[in-house]
Amino acid sequence: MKLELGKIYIKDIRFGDNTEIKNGTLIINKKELEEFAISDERIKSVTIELARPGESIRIAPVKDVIEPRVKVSGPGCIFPGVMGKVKGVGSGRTHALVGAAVVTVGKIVGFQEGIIDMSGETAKYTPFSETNNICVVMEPVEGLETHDYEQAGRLLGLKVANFIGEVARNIEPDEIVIYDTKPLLEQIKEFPHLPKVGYIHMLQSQGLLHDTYYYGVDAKQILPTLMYPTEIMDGAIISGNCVAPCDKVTTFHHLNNPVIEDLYKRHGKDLNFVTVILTNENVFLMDKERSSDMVAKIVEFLGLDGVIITEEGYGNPDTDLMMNCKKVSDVGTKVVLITDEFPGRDGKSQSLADAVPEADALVSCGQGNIIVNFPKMDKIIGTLEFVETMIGGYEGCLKEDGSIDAELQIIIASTIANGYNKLAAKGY
Amino acid sequence: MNEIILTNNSKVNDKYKSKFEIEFIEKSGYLNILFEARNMIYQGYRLLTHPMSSSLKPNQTKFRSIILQKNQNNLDTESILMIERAIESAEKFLKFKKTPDWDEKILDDFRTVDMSIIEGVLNRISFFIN
Amino acid sequence: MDTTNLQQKDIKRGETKMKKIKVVHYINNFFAGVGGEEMAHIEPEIKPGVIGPGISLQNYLGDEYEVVATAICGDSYFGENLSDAKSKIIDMIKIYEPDLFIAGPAFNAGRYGVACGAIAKAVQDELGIPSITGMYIENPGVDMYRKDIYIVETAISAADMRNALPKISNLAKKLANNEEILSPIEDGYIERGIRVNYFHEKRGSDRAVDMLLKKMAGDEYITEYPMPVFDRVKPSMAIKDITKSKIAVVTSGGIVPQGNPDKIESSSATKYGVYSIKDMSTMKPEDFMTIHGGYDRAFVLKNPNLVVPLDVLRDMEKNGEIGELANYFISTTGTGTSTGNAKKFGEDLSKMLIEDKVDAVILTST
Amino acid sequence: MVKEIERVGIPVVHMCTVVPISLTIGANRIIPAVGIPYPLGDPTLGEETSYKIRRKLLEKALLALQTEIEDQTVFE
Repeated sequence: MKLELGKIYIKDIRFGDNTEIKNGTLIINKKELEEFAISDERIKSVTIELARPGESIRIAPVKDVIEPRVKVSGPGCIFPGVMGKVKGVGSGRTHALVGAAVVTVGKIVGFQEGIIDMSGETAKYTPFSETNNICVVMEPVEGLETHDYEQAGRLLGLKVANFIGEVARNIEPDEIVIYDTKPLLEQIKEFPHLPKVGYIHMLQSQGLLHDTYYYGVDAKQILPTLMYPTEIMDGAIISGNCVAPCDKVTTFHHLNNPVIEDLYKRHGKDLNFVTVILTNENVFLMDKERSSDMVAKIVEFLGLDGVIITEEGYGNPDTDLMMNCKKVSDVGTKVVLITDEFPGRDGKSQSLADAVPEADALVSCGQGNIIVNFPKMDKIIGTLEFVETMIGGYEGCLKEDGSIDAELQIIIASTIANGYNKLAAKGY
Repeated sequence: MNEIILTNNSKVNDKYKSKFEIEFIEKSGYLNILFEARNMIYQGYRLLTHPMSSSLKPNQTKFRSIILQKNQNNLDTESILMIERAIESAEKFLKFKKTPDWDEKILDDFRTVDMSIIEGVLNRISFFIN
Repeated sequence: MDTTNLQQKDIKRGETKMKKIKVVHYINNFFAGVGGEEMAHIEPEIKPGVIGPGISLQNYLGDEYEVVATAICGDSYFGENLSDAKSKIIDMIKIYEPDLFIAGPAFNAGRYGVACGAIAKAVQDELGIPSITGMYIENPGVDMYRKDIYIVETAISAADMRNALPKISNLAKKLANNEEILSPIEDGYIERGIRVNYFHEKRGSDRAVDMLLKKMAGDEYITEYPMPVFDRVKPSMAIKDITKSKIAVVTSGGIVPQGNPDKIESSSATKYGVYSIKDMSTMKPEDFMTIHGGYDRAFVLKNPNLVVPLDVLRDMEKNGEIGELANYFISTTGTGTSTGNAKKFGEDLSKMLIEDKVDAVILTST
Repeated sequence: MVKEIERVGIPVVHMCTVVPISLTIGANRIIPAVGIPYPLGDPTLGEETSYKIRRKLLEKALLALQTEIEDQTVFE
C-alpha cells in the first residue's frame, strides 16, 4: 500500500475574508467557520481563536489536537467511518497542512484536560507551542449528558479539521513523501536480508474519555489486528481520550505517529518495516490475556525479528505493556518498549505500575510528576477555572499573578509515550 | 453468579444492584477500596478487572469500582501481585498530594467516568462462566 | 559569557578568602588511629582540626575550605547505640557551625559504611547542610542511604584513598557552592534512583529504533529505565556449621502476644514487634494470637507453632541440631505491607540482628 | 524485609505458601510451606503428624541455610 503525503508548510495563520492558503499563511474566515462548526445541536456556542508560536497565550482545557488533512486521491476520506463511509484508507494521495493544528477547547468534565503554552519556559514541553493553532472553544447546551458531549466535541474537532483541510486539495505541496508497504510476502522478498520489524500500537480503550477508534470502531471491541502503516496517516485512528494530558495520544499524534515515521526512515536501509499491529488496553483482565496472546500469536505467525511497543496512559496500560512484552519475547522476538514515568514528586518511587524481567530495553519519555512553574500569560484561550482540578494541578496552584505551579503531567503530550518528544528521564 | 462488584460509587450501585451482587462501601476512599479488594483476594476472590483502571490518578478521583470473582482454586497469586502493586502506586500518589475535596458536580463527573469503565466490562461479563 | 563567569568566580573567591567554608569530617576509630576492632566500642568524641585521612582531604579541598573538626566513633558503638550515637555526634558537630559535612570514605567496611550513611543523613536532615560520604558499591550502607545522600563510589579497600578523596572533595565543593550536580557518571557518585528529566538530542521513537536495531543485532544497548522490581540481592554465604549458629525467627504471619500490645495492624502494617520467647518451649495459644487479616485463623489461633515453629526449634536446640535460638521473635503482618515499609522494617531489624550476632534467619509467611 | 536482612550478610530462609510472591520480593532460599491457614504443619492430620511435617520443613530450612547458592532457589 502506497501513500503520497503532500506536505504544505503553514508558517503563519490569521483571520481574513476567505478561508485559504496564501504563501504559507493559513487564512480563516472566522464567521464562516464558526457557523459551520455550530451545526451540531448539542453544542450551544463555538468561538474560533488563533494562537501562534511565541505569543503570550495559554490554551486550556484542551481536549484534542488535529492536523488538517485532505484526501486528494485514492479510496476513502480522512477519518473514515467517522467523517464519511467506512472505506480502507492509506493509499493514493493526501495533503497535510503541516504546522497548523485544530485544538478543541472546552470543559467536558470538571477535572479535564491540559494546557498548551505558546511561549515561555513551559512551551518547550508541548509540540503544540510550535504549531499555528486554530482553537475551537466550545460550550454545550444545558444539561447535556457527558457521553453525548464528549462525542459532540470529538466530532466537532474532526469536522473543523476536515473543513480546513479542504483548502489544501488543489495546492501544490512543498514536499511529497512517499510511504510504501507491500503485502507481507512481497515486502519480505523486497529486503530479504533485513530484519523484519513490526510496531505494536496499544490503543487506550478503558471507557468514557479513555477511548480510541479505528475506522469508527471502539478499540475496546477489537481483537488485535493488522494495519498498513499508511492507514493511520489518513485518520484511520482517532482519539477520544482526554483525561491524562501528558501522555495523551492526540489525533494529531496518530496522524503523525513518530514510531511509524522513524521506522519508515530506516525502511530498506537497516530494517524491513512490515506491519503495524493494533491492540487495546482494556480493564477486563481476560481481555488483557486474550489481546496479548493474540498479539504474540500474530508476531510469531509473521515471523517478526523485532517490535517496538508503545502504550497510552499509566497504571492499567502498564500491565498490557508488560504482558505484550513478555509474551512477544517468549516467541523469540526482540522487543523495545516506549513509556513515560510516574515516580512521584521526589522521583524516588517506582516509575511504572508493572514490570517484567523481559522489559530490558525501554525508552523513557520523561517523568510527569515534577513540578513546573507556568508563567503568567497575557491571554487565556478557554478558561483557567479548572486548573486546580486538572490532573497535575492542586489547590492553591493558581497564584494571584496568574502564574501556576503544577506537575508536568498537566501539559498536553509533554511525556507522550510514543516517543514524539525529545524529553527523557534518567537516574540520578 | 460468582461475580461481585466492589465499589464506592453510588451510580454503579444504583444502576446494577438489581442485576449483580454488589459490595457497596459508600464512605470509603479510593485506597480503602483497594484494601478491601485485597482482603477479598486473601479470602479467595480473584480480580476480573484491573484495580488501576482509568487514567485518573489515585489522588485525583475518589471512586473505584472493581469486579472480583469467587475463585475456586483458593489464593490467586496474580491478583495478589496486581493489587499490591496498585496499592503501592496509589500510596505513592497520595503521599505527595491528597485527593482534593471536590464539589458535588465534579464528584458526579468522576462517578460517571468510573461507571463508564465498569460498564464496558459488565456488558461482556455474562459471556463466560467461571 | 566567559568573562562574566570569571568575574563571578573572582568575587566568590574574594569573599571566601575572608571566610572559609567550614567542614566537619567523620571517621571511625580505626582511621583515627585509635586501635582496631578491639577499640570499635569507643564512644563518640570530636577533636578540632584534621586527623588521619582528613589531612589529605584538607589538601584536596584547598584553601577556601577548612576542616575545623573531626568526629570519631567506634563502629560497634555506633551500630549498637544508633539513635544515641547519632544525637551525640550531631550535638558535637553543631558547636562548630559547619557548612559542609564529609563522612568516611568507608570503602567496603560494612558497619562503617552504615555509620557514615546514617550520620551523613542525620546531619543533612537536622543541620540542613550538604553531607557526603564515599563507599564501595556493595557496602550495605549504599542501599540503605543512596536515596538520601550523595555517596561517591570508591574501590573496595582503603588502598583507593588517594583516588577517593579527590572525587569526594570535588563533589563536596559543588554541593557547598550549590552548583548543579550532574549525572552519577559525570560526578562520580552512586546513582540515587531519582528520576530526573532532560532533553535528549533525539526523540524517543528514534532512540527506540536505534535500540531495537542493536538488540536484534545482539549488540550492547542501555535501557533508559532498568526494571526496579527485579532488584536482587546476592545470596548470602551459606552457614558453615548450623550446630554452632544462632538463629532468629522473623514472621510476616502476624503472630503477637495476646492482646496485641504493640497494636500491629492486621494488614498494611506500619510497624513490627519483638517478642520474647525466653524460657518457652512452645508457642502456647493462651500466650499468643494471630492478627493476620487475610486467612482463616482458626488453626493458627489453636497452635501458633504453625507460624512460629518454636516447639521444633527448641527441640533442635536441645538436640544440638542448631547452636542457639534467639530469645525473641520478630513479627509483623505481610498482607499489603508496602514495599517501602517492608524495606524500612528490614533495615531496622537487620541492625538489631547484627547487634545480637544472629547468624541466620528463618522467615515465615502465610 | 528479606532483601534488607540478606544485604547485611545474614542468610535468610523464607518459608512461605506463595512461592511466586517470595520470588518477587527477592528471597534467595525458599521453602514452600503447606498452606495458608497452616503454613508449617497440617493440623487436619492430627498434632503428632503436624509436628512431624513441621520438623521436616525446618530440617529442609536448615539444609537450605547450609547450601551455597548462586541464585534464587526453591528447595522443594
